Amino acid sequence: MIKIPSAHYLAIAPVLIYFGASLALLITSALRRSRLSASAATSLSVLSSVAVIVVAVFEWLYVSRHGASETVAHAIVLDRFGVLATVAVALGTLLTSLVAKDWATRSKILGIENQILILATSAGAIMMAVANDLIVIFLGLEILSIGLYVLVAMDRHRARSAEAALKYFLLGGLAAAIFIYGVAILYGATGTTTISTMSLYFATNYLLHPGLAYLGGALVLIAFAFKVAAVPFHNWAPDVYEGAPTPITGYMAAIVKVGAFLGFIRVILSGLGTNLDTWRPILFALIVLSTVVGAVLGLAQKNVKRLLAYSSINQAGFMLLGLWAGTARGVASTLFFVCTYVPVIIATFAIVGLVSGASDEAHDIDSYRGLGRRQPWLGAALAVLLLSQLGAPFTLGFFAKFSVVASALDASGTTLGLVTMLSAAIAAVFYLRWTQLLFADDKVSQSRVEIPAATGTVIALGVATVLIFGVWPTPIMWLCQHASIAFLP
Amino acid sequence: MLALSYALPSIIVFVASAALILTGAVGVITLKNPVHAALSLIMTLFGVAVAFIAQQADFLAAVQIIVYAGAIVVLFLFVIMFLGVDRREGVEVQPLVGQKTLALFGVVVTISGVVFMMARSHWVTGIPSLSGSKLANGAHNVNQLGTSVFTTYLFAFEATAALLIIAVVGAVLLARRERSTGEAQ
Amino acid sequence: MMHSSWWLSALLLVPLFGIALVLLVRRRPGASYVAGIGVATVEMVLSIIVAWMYNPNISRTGIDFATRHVISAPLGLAYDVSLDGISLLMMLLTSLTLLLALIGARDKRREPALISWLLVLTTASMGSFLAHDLLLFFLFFELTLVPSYFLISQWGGAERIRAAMKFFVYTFVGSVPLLIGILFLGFKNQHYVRGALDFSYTTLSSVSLTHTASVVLFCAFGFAFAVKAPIWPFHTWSPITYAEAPTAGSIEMSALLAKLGSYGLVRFAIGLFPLALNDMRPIVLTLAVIGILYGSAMACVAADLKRVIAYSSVAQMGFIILGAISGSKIAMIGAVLLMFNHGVITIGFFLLVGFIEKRRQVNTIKDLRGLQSSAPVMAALFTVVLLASIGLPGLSGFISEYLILLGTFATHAWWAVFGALGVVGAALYWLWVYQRVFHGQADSKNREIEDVNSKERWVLVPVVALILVLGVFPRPAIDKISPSITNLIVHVSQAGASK
Amino acid sequence: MNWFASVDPLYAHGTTGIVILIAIIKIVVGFASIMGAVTLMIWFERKAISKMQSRIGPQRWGPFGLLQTLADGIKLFFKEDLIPAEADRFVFKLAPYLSLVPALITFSIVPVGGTLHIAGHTVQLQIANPPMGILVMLAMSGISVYGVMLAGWASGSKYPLISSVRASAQMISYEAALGMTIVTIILATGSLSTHDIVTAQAHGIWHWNLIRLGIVPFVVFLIAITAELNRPPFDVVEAETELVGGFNTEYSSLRFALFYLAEFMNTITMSAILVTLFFGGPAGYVPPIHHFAWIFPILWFLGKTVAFAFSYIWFRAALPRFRYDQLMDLGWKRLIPLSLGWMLIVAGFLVNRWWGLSMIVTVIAGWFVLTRAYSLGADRTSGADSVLPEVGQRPTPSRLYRQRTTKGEK
Amino acid sequence: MNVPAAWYLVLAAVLFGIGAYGLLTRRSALIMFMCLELMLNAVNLTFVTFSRTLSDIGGQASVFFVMVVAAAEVTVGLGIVVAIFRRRSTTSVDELSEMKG
Repeated sequence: MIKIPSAHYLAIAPVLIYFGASLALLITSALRRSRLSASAATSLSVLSSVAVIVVAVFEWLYVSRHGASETVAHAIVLDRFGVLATVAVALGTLLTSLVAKDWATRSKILGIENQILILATSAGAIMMAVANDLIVIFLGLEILSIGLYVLVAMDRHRARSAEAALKYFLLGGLAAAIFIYGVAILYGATGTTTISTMSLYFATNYLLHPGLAYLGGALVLIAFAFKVAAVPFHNWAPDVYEGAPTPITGYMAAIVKVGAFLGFIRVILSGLGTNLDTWRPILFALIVLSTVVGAVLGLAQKNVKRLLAYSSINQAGFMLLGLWAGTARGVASTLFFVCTYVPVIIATFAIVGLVSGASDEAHDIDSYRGLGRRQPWLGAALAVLLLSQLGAPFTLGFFAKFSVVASALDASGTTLGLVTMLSAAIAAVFYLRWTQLLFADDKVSQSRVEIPAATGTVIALGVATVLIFGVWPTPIMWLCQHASIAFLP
Repeated sequence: MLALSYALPSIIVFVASAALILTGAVGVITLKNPVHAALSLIMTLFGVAVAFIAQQADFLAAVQIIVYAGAIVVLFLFVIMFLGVDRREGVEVQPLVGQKTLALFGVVVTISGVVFMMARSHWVTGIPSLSGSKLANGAHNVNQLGTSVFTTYLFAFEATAALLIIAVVGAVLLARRERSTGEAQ
Repeated sequence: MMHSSWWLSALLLVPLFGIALVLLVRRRPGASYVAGIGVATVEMVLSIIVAWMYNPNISRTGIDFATRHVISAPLGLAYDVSLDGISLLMMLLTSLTLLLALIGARDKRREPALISWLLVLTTASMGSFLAHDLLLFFLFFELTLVPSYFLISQWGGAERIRAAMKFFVYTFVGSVPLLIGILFLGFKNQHYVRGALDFSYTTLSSVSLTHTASVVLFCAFGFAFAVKAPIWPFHTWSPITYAEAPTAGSIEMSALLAKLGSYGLVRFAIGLFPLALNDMRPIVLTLAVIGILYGSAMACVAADLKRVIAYSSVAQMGFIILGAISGSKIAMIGAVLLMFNHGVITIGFFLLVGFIEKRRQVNTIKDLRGLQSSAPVMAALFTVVLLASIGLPGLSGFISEYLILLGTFATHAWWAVFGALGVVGAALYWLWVYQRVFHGQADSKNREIEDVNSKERWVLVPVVALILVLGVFPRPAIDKISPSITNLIVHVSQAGASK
Repeated sequence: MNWFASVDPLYAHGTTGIVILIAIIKIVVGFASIMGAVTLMIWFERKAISKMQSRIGPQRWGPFGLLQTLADGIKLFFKEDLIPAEADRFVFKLAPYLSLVPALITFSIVPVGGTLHIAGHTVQLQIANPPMGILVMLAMSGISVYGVMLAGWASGSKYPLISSVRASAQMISYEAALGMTIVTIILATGSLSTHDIVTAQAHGIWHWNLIRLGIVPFVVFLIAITAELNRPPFDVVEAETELVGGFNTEYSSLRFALFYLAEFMNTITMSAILVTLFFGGPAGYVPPIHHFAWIFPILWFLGKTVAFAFSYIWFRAALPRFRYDQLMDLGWKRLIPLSLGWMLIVAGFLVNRWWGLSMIVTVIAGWFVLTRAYSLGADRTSGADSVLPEVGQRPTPSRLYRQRTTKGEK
Repeated sequence: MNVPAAWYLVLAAVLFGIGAYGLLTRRSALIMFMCLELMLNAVNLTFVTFSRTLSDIGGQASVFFVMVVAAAEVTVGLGIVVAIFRRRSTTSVDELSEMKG
């Protein structure tokens, strides 16, 4: 008789809640004669996100009392790192489901499938972050990706949406294949796919011929670079960002970063942590290229979604800094960066979505000319969000950049610190150009941008986060620090 | 000396599977007609199945044929024929701005790197298995595989259910016809 | 007994509350202007009270009003403000600049927003001057960029967007090595004491550095401050920026923000890396002297008044740096005084140019002529400011430049000699400018120019008063400064000795 | 060679010459007998249908017209070989073999009798007994679709192409139900090997999977396998009235003969598989006759297989062809849920009674949910959400009424 | 004695490379999907080979999951292709209806 492994349900509750909510929506909509209203679906999805956050609080308390633990045959790990990732994902989901509701109304996308897919996709992201097994990470990655492919292709009114999805699909598939090949080779090198066992193996064995392990790690790293659109694996990002429906772009930019970064931090620092020095040159190159190329190519963009794509490439380079450092401080700072990036980028894309109108086509930067004159609050909100991404002082973005650069310096990466900060100076140009356009006085007659309640809430939340935690980053930093201290062996 | 120290049947099987795999793979990337490419793909899949059997993974070999050849490639052909992609212009994308030579260079470098690294580590470090049970021969390995899926990989197994649900919902969503007429009423 | 730090917090918070007030009354025309002036007055009064309360001898370091609250230990973020002799004058200058810029350079285009940005800028620069913690300093230091950027890009001249971008990118790039340097110091300290991350000036100034590290860090810090100041050859952003900025912006930037550079140099670059001084001094002195001469030369050929002021500022900043780096106490006191005095003088200049611009819509020298006859009071006021800038004895410019040259001559004679040429240069270009603008035969437009009205006179009264008072009676100011300077000098020499 | 031995006791004493000889004989005999069976099957079908339709059927050649098939074969062999100009020549030529080979391979796993002892070797009366056993059958039924699909596509002609598309969709649709019923059997047996499956049913009729698993898997399997074979009433692939002749319209001569052969070979093979899976294969009463006892299992097997072959013919004669959408409905909406539910119930009872009962409850609940969803979906098929094109849908009066009332509510 | 694992590993690596090359150079989406399948098959082969050398069933179990993923990916990928075609044809239909008046 097979002995079924025991499951600690608290640890997998977030994943279960999201899948459960997704399935519940799916089944309910199939069993009702009339279509389920978008607000009902949104309420459920907001509710489930809130539930996940509540569960995460309990998880945090549980970990504080009992320490980190592995469950379901070591496939899932319950530690603060994962809990924080869960919260970040839940937050992103919450905000996105609100934005997506208004988007669906505006673009006449009927049905509640977007909510169903968003919920399921989030479950995949959480799975990546709490997984302790490379196969589970792979499956989480696929759930995340497949959900996103469909979401990207959702907009039936724009042919570009499906074409972007195709492109995303092909490169995502390539990344997945590279990742799983890396996993296969790591499995060959260590005899396991469980991360903690792998790290134990590396810690207790001296490898005379470490080539296989290096190779596997390198492939995993490349796949990861694909997923977070680090240069030179970034080519898909601008097209996909441009083609995807705007709220989904925001979701993608936020959630993929959380899932990918936090999942891969676990793989690289926890699983392969003992040979960090091997990966450092690769990471170094990725960071330098991503930050510089992202900033420089962003300068030429006229389309704001492409611009934000390059911006996110640049930001991904920053997020990698903490990974490069590989210290507790580095992990904490990357966590901080990733978590704070979620509300900012989703709110930014929420505004972009509003401005682009019902057709979701007006993404030229000139559409923003004088926006801040006509609608000061909206303009100010966008300005704050952009300044935060720029890294202006007393915004959340400053502390995010500061902490990652600090962690790199702490690990004696002065060159990296210099290069990334200089790239931020270059990137500042396009953020500022956009911000300045908001308040340009050229009289371009344009209609007012309607701000629906849900999206307005999201934007307000994003701005409030930026400003409040921009002065007082202590709580988030505290969480990140506690999540990272116990994380590294 | 290298070759003769191994049993002849296993060498024959290897050569056969390699020939199938490589011929098929080259066919996939060179043939113009998608249907021919799909046929080449089937060839590769059979080759891989042969390689599986040669390595005592006969259950997987069967699953390989059932899933890949029996379902996935059929699906390919279905879509090709359904859309008439082979006769009309196909769906074209240019995901990377790389040219052929660049791609070839990259791939060759990567693969030689892979081979080199593997050779450096003497192909496999030969450590005893850390997790799961020892691989038994023959019929028992199906049982073992099942046990492993329901113990070590239980969570992954459950996750595949979710994955498939998402994939199905997504595919239905994508392939569904436009609702323009229905909603206009 | 040290004074409560709430005074300093109030200085930082008042402008922020002012923003809220301004935005509250933004719908009523003119109300935001009144509110802004009210806030500025409160700020000014507060500054004067703080300056009056400041006791230079309360501690060995001359630091008063100090406090430290750690906000986020892992980030090393702390609220740590204090006041000493050097920052005292800067604090006063900040309040004064705000008040005068508001009153004297009124711009009715989107007034609430303009005033709000000015108030943000005030908090930012006030914060930089009061911060005792390097990270906090950096935050405020960087924050000045944002309001400046918006002031230039929204209210500036025709080339405003390019100018704003140039300004932002230059100074942002400049601050990168500063940040890296600060972090490096912080980690050095943390690894040494194995405690929490701490960027407090007191802590970091006790970090023992190798000679090389010291030099490298000095360069990093110096680069940031040199760009901000601006010091030749990092000044290229400044002429276009000063020229394109609206008058209020020009005033803030040249009178105040430029001082952030020299202040940072005196306070941080010198205070933290005394070991590097011996090596770096000749270089910095040379740059300062080149700056003086270059600024003077360029001012001679500059085509419009704002550029003249910009280049003259480059020259004056050269003087400040010369004095600050020379290592003599007298020169350093002179440099700190000159920071304040140059600020006051520049305010005067820009206000006057602003008046001319308001009347004639241009500030190019060739379009102006013979203003003396139509606007005699303006000419008189201009003369006072101009003479102070040249360094005429009895006016504030003289005493500070004299102290600088005196001190520098004692330690580094040759540089002082060449620096002194700058004084001659200043006389040359200012008098030439004066002659071209105010003398001669006025054409029709220039003839009908209106003289300064009573309100504008009142704005210039404090400027002239300060020029005169500090020119003849600088004692109280020097008394407040010198303990802090002495402490700095002692610190530098101790560090050199312990090496 | 340990591995081989665990698969087949024939190799227990190593692979000697005699062992190889036995293996070759098994293959040759198996191949020959199935070819022979096919000729008989064709004759049998024609004759049986004729009888059912009160006709005479073939009678000229040989006794009862037994050689009719041979005569047809000779005729086809000498016919001109046509390849359409638009055809994809290579694939066109390849397709018939893709149809034929899977049928042959599938037959190799069928145990046609018990075990023999020849020259000290234990010989199983089946060509091969691989450990993944029944999966080979699934795999081959997956492959056999290629013959039809590619034939239709390669013809470069319109109706064959439609036939191809239909074939692929149909195969995929029914394979799921097929797989699920096989899983039920595997669950009950605990092994994939066909030999084990048969052995597990050897102890009397009550142990046959037909009875042991309830009738449902058998019914589902029968329907699904008929659909997989493209046999009537599921022969939409070669629906003469709609598609001229379906995938083999453009085929002639020997290639056509190959398709024809493959179809009947498949029928026989699948009958044999059905017998193996549900009717105990060669199991049955064996009279105690020395030295010839081994022949009785074979006879039992043959008898059962012929019965099923006959039932296929019967279907063909008796049932009208399904409409394409009905075919899809049956596959996706009836068979798959049914086989899945049944599999759950069987699995539950295999654990213990309470699990079984709870599974029954679950399945009933699921059934209600699905019914509800289907009835709603039926309304939606013609509307905005429809997945399938509206081909030949004739709304029933009740549905029309429902549509009208729902519209009225709006 | 069976052939060494290295032979199969190299075979898998080459197969992976061919797949990657095809994915990067071919322009037809469907063939690119097929190249993805090639790559995943190479992964499967690697897993099985390692599973044999390590005498560990984990590798074979992983193949299982890779297959599931491959199936899911293909489903969605083909869905996207179909969606693109649908939209293309609808756009042409729209143009036609506009022409009609």
